[in-house]
Amino acid sequence: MTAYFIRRFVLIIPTFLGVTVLVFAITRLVPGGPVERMIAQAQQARSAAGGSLPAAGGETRSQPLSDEQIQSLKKYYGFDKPVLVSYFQWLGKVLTGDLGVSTRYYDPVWDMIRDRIPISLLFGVTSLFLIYGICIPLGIAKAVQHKSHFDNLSSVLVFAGYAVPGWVVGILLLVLFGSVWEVFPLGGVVSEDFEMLSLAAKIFDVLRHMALPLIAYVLGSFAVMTFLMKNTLMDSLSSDYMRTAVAKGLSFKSAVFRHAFRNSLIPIATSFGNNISVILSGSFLIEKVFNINGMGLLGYESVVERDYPVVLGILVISSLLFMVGNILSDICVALVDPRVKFE
Amino acid sequence: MHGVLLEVENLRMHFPIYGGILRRRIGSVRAVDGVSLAVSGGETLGLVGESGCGKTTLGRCLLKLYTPTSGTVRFDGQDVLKLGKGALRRLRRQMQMIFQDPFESLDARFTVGDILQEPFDIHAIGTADERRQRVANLLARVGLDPAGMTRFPHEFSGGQRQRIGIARAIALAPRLIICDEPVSALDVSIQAQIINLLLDLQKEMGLTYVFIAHDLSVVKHVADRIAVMYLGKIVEMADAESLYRSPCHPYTHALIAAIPVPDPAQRRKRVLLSGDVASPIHPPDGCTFHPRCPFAAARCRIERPELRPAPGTRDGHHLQACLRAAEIRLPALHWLKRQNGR
Amino acid sequence: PHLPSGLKWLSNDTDPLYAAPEAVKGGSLHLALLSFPLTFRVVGPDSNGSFRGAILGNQLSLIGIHPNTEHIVPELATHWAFGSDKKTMYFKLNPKARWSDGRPVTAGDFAYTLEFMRSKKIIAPWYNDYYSREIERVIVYDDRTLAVVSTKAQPDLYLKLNLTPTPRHFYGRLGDDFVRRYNWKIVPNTGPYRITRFSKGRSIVFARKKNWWGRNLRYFKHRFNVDRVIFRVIRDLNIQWEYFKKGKLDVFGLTMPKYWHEKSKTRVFEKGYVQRIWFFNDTQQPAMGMWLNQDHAIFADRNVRYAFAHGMNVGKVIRQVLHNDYYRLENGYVGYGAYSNRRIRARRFNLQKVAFYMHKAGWHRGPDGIWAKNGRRFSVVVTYGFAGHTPRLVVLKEEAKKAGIELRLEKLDMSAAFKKILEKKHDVAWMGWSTSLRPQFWEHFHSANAHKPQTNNITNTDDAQMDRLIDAYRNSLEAKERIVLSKKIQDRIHAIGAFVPTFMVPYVRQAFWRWWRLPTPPGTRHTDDLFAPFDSATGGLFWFDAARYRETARARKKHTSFAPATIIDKTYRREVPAP
Amino acid sequence: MNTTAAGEIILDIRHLSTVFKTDEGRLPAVTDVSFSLGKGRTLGLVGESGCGKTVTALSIMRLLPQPAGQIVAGRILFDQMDLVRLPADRMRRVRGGRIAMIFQEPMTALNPVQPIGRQLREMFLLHAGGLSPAAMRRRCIDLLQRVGIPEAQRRLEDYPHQISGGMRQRVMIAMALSVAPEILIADEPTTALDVTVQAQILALIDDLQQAEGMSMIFITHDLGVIAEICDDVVVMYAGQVVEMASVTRLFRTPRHPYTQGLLASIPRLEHPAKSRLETIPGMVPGLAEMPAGCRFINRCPHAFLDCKTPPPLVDLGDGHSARCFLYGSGRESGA
Amino acid sequence: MRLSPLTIKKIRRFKSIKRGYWSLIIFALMVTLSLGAELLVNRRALIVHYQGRYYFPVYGRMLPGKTFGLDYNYETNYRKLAKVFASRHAGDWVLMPVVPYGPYENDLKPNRYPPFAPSFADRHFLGTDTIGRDVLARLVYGFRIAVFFSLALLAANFLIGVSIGSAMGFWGGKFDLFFQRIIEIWSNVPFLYVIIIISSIVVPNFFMLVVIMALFGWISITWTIRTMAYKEKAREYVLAARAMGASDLRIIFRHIIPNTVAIIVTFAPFAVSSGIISLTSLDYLGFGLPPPTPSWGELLQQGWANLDAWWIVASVIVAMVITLLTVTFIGEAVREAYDPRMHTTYE
Ligand SMILES: Nc1ncnc2c1ncn2[C@@H]1O[C@H](COP(=O)(O)OP(=O)(O)OP(=O)(O)O)[C@@H](O)[C@H]1O
Ligand SMILES: Nc1ncnc2c1ncn2[C@@H]1O[C@H](COP(=O)(O)OP(=O)(O)OP(=O)(O)O)[C@@H](O)[C@H]1O
Ligand SMILES: [Mg+2]
Ligand SMILES: [Mg+2]
Repeated sequence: MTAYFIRRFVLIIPTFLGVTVLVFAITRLVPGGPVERMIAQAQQARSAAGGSLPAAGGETRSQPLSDEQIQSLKKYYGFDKPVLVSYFQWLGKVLTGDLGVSTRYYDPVWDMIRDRIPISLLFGVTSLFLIYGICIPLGIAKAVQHKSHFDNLSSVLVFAGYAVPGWVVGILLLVLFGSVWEVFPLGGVVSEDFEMLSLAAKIFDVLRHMALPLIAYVLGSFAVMTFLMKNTLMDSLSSDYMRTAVAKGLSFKSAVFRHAFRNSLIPIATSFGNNISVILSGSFLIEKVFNINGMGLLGYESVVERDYPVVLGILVISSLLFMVGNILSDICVALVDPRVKFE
Repeated sequence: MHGVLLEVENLRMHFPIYGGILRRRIGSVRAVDGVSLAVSGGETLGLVGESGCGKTTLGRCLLKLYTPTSGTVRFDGQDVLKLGKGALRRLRRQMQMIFQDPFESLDARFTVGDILQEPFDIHAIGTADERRQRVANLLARVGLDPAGMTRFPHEFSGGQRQRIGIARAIALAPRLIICDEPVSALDVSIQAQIINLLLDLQKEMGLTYVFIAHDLSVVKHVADRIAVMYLGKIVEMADAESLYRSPCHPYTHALIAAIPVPDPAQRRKRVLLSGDVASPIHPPDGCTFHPRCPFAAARCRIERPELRPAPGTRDGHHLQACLRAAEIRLPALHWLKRQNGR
Repeated sequence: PHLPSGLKWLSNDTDPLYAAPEAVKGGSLHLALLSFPLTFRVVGPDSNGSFRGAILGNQLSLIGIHPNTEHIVPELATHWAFGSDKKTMYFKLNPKARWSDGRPVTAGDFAYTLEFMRSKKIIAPWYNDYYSREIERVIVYDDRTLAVVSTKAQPDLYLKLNLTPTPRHFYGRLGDDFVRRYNWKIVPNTGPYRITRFSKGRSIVFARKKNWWGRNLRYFKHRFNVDRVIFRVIRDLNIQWEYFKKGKLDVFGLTMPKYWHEKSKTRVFEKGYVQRIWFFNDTQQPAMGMWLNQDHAIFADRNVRYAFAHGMNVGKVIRQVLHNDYYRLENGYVGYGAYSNRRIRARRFNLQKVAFYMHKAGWHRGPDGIWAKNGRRFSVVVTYGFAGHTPRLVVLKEEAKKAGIELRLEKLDMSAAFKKILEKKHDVAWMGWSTSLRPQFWEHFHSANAHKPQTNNITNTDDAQMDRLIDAYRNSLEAKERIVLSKKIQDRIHAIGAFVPTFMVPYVRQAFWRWWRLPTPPGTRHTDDLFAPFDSATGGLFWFDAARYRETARARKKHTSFAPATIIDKTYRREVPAP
Repeated sequence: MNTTAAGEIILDIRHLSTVFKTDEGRLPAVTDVSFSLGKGRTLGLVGESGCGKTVTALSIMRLLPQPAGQIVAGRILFDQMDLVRLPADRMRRVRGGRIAMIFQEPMTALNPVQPIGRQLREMFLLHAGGLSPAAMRRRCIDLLQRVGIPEAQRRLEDYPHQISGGMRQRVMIAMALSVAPEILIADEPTTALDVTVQAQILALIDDLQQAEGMSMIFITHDLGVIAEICDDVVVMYAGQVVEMASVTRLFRTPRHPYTQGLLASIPRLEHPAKSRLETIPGMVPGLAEMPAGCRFINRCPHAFLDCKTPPPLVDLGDGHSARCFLYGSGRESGA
Repeated sequence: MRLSPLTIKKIRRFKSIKRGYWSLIIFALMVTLSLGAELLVNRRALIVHYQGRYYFPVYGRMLPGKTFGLDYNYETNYRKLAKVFASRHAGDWVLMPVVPYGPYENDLKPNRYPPFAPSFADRHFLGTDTIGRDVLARLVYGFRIAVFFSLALLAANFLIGVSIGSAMGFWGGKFDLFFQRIIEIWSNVPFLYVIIIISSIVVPNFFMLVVIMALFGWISITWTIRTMAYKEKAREYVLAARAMGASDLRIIFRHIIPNTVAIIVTFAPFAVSSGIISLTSLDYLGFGLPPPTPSWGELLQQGWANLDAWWIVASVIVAMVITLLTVTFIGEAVREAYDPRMHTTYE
């Protein structure tokens, strides 16, 4: 089993290389990188509505850049070498822990990512708590009362939440609660005057800001988790060992909690490892709607703005997390379920 | 009886076990570990043994559904294992199989007609009309209403489904059928019907059977000769009658002794084996049966027994693989008492 | 070096003032940014964002341009003189001028600007090039006196030679890490505000300098009144609007008809807490329109180009989508004062004319109603890069169908669109060029820039007569002659018909909370943002009225209201023909 | 049914009917089953697969899977209580403590994620309150040793998947016997096991029952097993009891055509090889399409017109009765 | 071939789940109606009766105004034509569809500016968007595109998934290992990023978008099919087929794929809904189908930017909720029908 996990960890390497080579190549082959952006900048017009007084210096955008200048720009951004060469240069830096520098903010990529981690973590962890905290009891209740009115009604609700994408729900919530009724703030994570608040007020402030986006985040996950819990518990309930337990003289309720419940947590435990990467990556659509500076938004913006070092940096982190998360899942399963043997 | 139809020599099927960091082969399941036997045309060879001893694996190796690790299988003089794809497929018209599980072995998505027609489709036999006609005949042959052609397997009971399985096996008029526990999933009353059917078919079509089972009374009933397997090896092989009458190997003896006798007057104290069948991954050294053998001696732990003629026999009609066969005296079997008592 | 003798030193303390003498200091102005700036640098990669204006607004240059008279006014220099070679200008610096770190501004800082801008380390090839090609050198006579020399004799010399100082003491020797190192550095400046606090991705705070050296200069008096300017990042315009309505932002642009006409019909306006202003200016209009690629066979024929222009129902877009409050751009060079050719009228939507020109070109209407000739249909791709323009194009597209022209819209990412257009791979480019104080023709219409990628002649205009006119315009130093040529060139552009002008917006509309006050008139001829806090020419005219603030706060609490107010100021409005 | 030869009756089942509500409708899995278990005796319940043996046992234990399985009629008398109507909490004390059950599938009847020691200990927690942990552990080890598990101490920590099928069944037996129940219901405890292991288990059960003096209901479809360990036999067919008698009588003089057919169709070692076996033609009707009269009618060699009406259980004396019109004609018996 | 009774049983079970059954009916109705959308929502008239002749302009060539004696050469404005006919009293008439607007058509009015609120008089039942296009028309055509997009995507994904998945499961070994790696790598590629990058440099058309999305969508289905195939392969009926001499291909195509395809049914509704969501999200972000393609994402974007024109947001959100909810309920019911859970409790 140890060998299995070691092998899994070793296998991260080729996958990681594969993924990064692929994305690296895409970023290289697709136009619109920093060099193109510089060229465009050198000539950009203000095409949005409204005119403007020309800058006092009276500079005009006239001649575009010469080839030589473009070459030197390419050199500056490291685009002058063949893809593979610069890939290995990049990889070499990544291996020493250097994710490079954003081509737009000129900040170290790692710093930018690190800045976002607390927020993503805050949302990720709370939504995780919410999801598990609600789905497990709900799943149990639904399994035990299968096909009751309660079960049907909660299914409809949970599936309704699943059907409509979170960001659309987010928009709706923001419109209703933020704009029309003004019960919740219009996004962001804290108020402007956050620094001046007392601790209790600070906590309250953060909670108020988190309420709507959290709903948008978790609504879609309820269905999957609840049904995972419900279905596995139902399988456990109909299994022979439950009958054995009741035959021993346990009441049904205690049999559920002492025998069925723990078995049913296994698939839930499996999902736990996976969630590690989900926690951090968030959902950029929701973050965009609620103006939350999380990892999702960072990723999205850097893609839209072609800030490839950041894109690759996020990719490095998220794919590593994803793969490690998968392995952790397996370890979780192995820990919880004595039957599982990985070979 | 005709000459030897099927000849197996030193057949081994080791399923590899991979492990370690590089997923190298770290061991193997010795499901079949050096089996040699021969089946003559028209006879029935019974194959018994406890769960996991390699019966099914052996059966599948005979048809090259598994590719054995080593050894030869000769069918009617041809080396089955060396045949190319095309030749193998042609050969399979002559060798068929009936499976243990009548639920599992029929594709639930096909109608019975389609299932039975498949052999003809595969081997491109006859026109569409002819094929349908043949299917109807087959159904009638195994005692089912040909109208059932358009129905689906799960609309039939277990016994009926097993009949369908048999019909499929005889569709191409094979010479050899390997029956892998064809009746173990069935109730006693149905079991008898199927056994009768198999016996009838054998008589009419001159079939040769390799009949795998764990119910010794069934095997005894259908087989001419019986091979007893233990952990991938044959420990005893003899004519049915002489095997049951005078088993030489302690394991065979225990197996026979363990058969519950449907007669309350015959209650007796049984000879019990201790422990369970060992794992084929790490078979015990020496005689693989020694940990459970009440007669095991020191050398049983070291020496590997070979299959050889039983004490007092010569011609190879009764082979056994107990090192101490000549020394030990196995208790008398209760059924013999009863039989003698009649 | 010695100053040449006989210099005629000039200054200007007679032009009219445009700030309000009753303005008082105080208050904070809350503004929103759609995205956090990528850098605080003003040169080098990504320095060209919209926030650059805020930083540049606090970097004064030698002289300013009076926004109403367009005369030269003092900034860092108190006096200036023109050299006889028509290439040199001499300046005397204001001895009070100080950097924000307290160091005096010296002539050396201007010399350093040249050194700085020419340095390869700043990764700004365009600037490297410009400051080498256009400016020859800076001569330092003493700490307070300098001359700037252009590479060639030029009309409107002062526009080019008006340098901004760069603090040598701050930068010192530039290294290879310039871009990174100075990305978020707050560089000492000479203007009224400086950045005091920022939090990346969230906000930037500018504070007014105490005892700013320039506070008593004639044209700066009573300006730059607020104590703090707080920029907050709110990524969505709609959310900004919500913030504004809650009073968390002070100003909101209402130029877009939707906001002016509909969105502002809300409580805060109706109760008079928020006021609206529609202020007409008279400044250069970007050449916004459709640029037809003459290298593509379909537009090689002038008749087809004319027909295309007549097939674009710009008027309908203005009248029925843009609430009739955009204006038809008649030609690419509107708002350049005497340099603009006012006689030109853009071609109006006219189905008869379309038919006339198309028949003339030998085309026929196909079965689907689209013009066709020799098996090819009049179907062209319109390439553009700004999603906000889709509605306009969609209406044009539907209307063009009536004229038998099929437009296929191709919305690309901004830089991808630009790349495609510069590579001249477009049929029709939908874009506008930015403006400068004088019209620029060579880049856009001279054959030297046609038929090759990466030049701005995106219509591939290749016309001998045009080349002659442009060359003459470029070589002339005489303003009068240049004006005549400029008009001729514009006529020629119209005759070629490869540019279909569309819209212009000669005004600014804004909403603001009523405690903000503006002078009368509220802005200048060149004002494009009445609440621009920094710009040395037009910025910082408004002020915070504390009494009104308290009054409004009370009213909001008690839900009482004031008379709603919408100010429409037409001081600088020019009459324009119907779209 | 009347008392059997040997004295006191400990469990008396009267007219038990159990149905399953399924998609296909109400399936009468057990119809009008009556029999009684004498104290200290072993009652064998035989019949083909699906004839209702397990359902009968589960009905006794009130362990029918809930919304689907319902006892619709009958009484189950045990110690002056009617188990059918006993409140759930009192029933709980009967289960495990006084009536214990061993299930068909040793593979799945144990909780796969708990060590077997813990599952054993639960019995003591439930039925022998007040034992110290150490005492409980000792008793667990003791139990395991009694059912013949070597190195019992070490095995306590093992999980079910780590031990063989035979061992698992032994653990189940240990569990059932831990608090000395009055009745043990063994539902085909050896069907899933190998012949040699089956022999071990049967011997074990037999020994234990002798030692403890328990009464036992032993369910199987293997007549050989019945013959080996039972005192009385109840033969079921399609949800009904078709015949019951003491084991010797049943094997010597089976009366119901089904029992007769069943006994005849078993291949016996003493049969000559390859002889045709006796068979019962046809097959068991599905629960949904039960014939209105005798349920064996479609397979019975003696079927006659009367069989179109439901036959009564006819008492043939000496505790032997059969549900067949061939014997007697009245409808008097059965109740 | 007749339906297997197992299938019939599943269908019966499905029907018994009311929520899913009705959802299926509603959804099927919506799809069918959207197929004939031209007859319900169109700027072109259904029938024109002019000078004794009948015209059916809905399908077919554009009819210029001259056809009906009007003075223009471009496509007839049938709404106006109806008015003209009515005022002439010459016995000519025009029959318009229920919603007499096309999805691209700007219905602009002098001195009033879009978006226009819902109006029965104008037959803008859900109002217009910011450039005067009928919201209902755009919803309907947008729905049609989204649904067929999802179906095309589904087909593409299943085609790839089934072929690769069954091959992996069936042949196993090196082939399987190789593809496992590929899949692992591929599933780590942030596909949304890639799609955004691609679609910002080229304007993707319908099929390109399907291809791009399919490039990343095949993975989960491939995994499932692989596992299924792997299991099926070891089943005895496959061995039986092989024992009869069936070739590998025959086994894959006759046995394994038909057996795995069954699970496609349980996947399909969820795949459809995720297809719709993906397209809407991409359109919302501006990386989907090019304007002026009618699209829900674009409407949502507009609605979001014009919250006071509540009918836009409200219409799209309601339409989305109804569609996705029905699809999800269908999916839920199909799952339930295929895999009914045994519900067991004890007293
Ligand atoms: N494909 C396989 N891969 C690895 N091991 C296998 C495989 N098939 C069978 N085995 C192992 O080989 C051994 C023999 O199995 P086989 O199925 O032949 O036994 P059997 O005698 O038929 O048992 P049963 O009576 O339970 O059917 C068992 O230990 C089994 O686990
Ligand atoms: N949970 C259930 N739901 C529906 N029907 C059931 C259920 N359990 C049992 N049955 C039905 O009740 C009948 C009797 O089943 P039971 O399990 O008692 O048979 P059995 O005699 O124990 O058979 P076996 O020898 O196979 O164990 C069968 O027809 C079965 O289909
Ligand atoms: Mg087997
Ligand atoms: Mg049972």
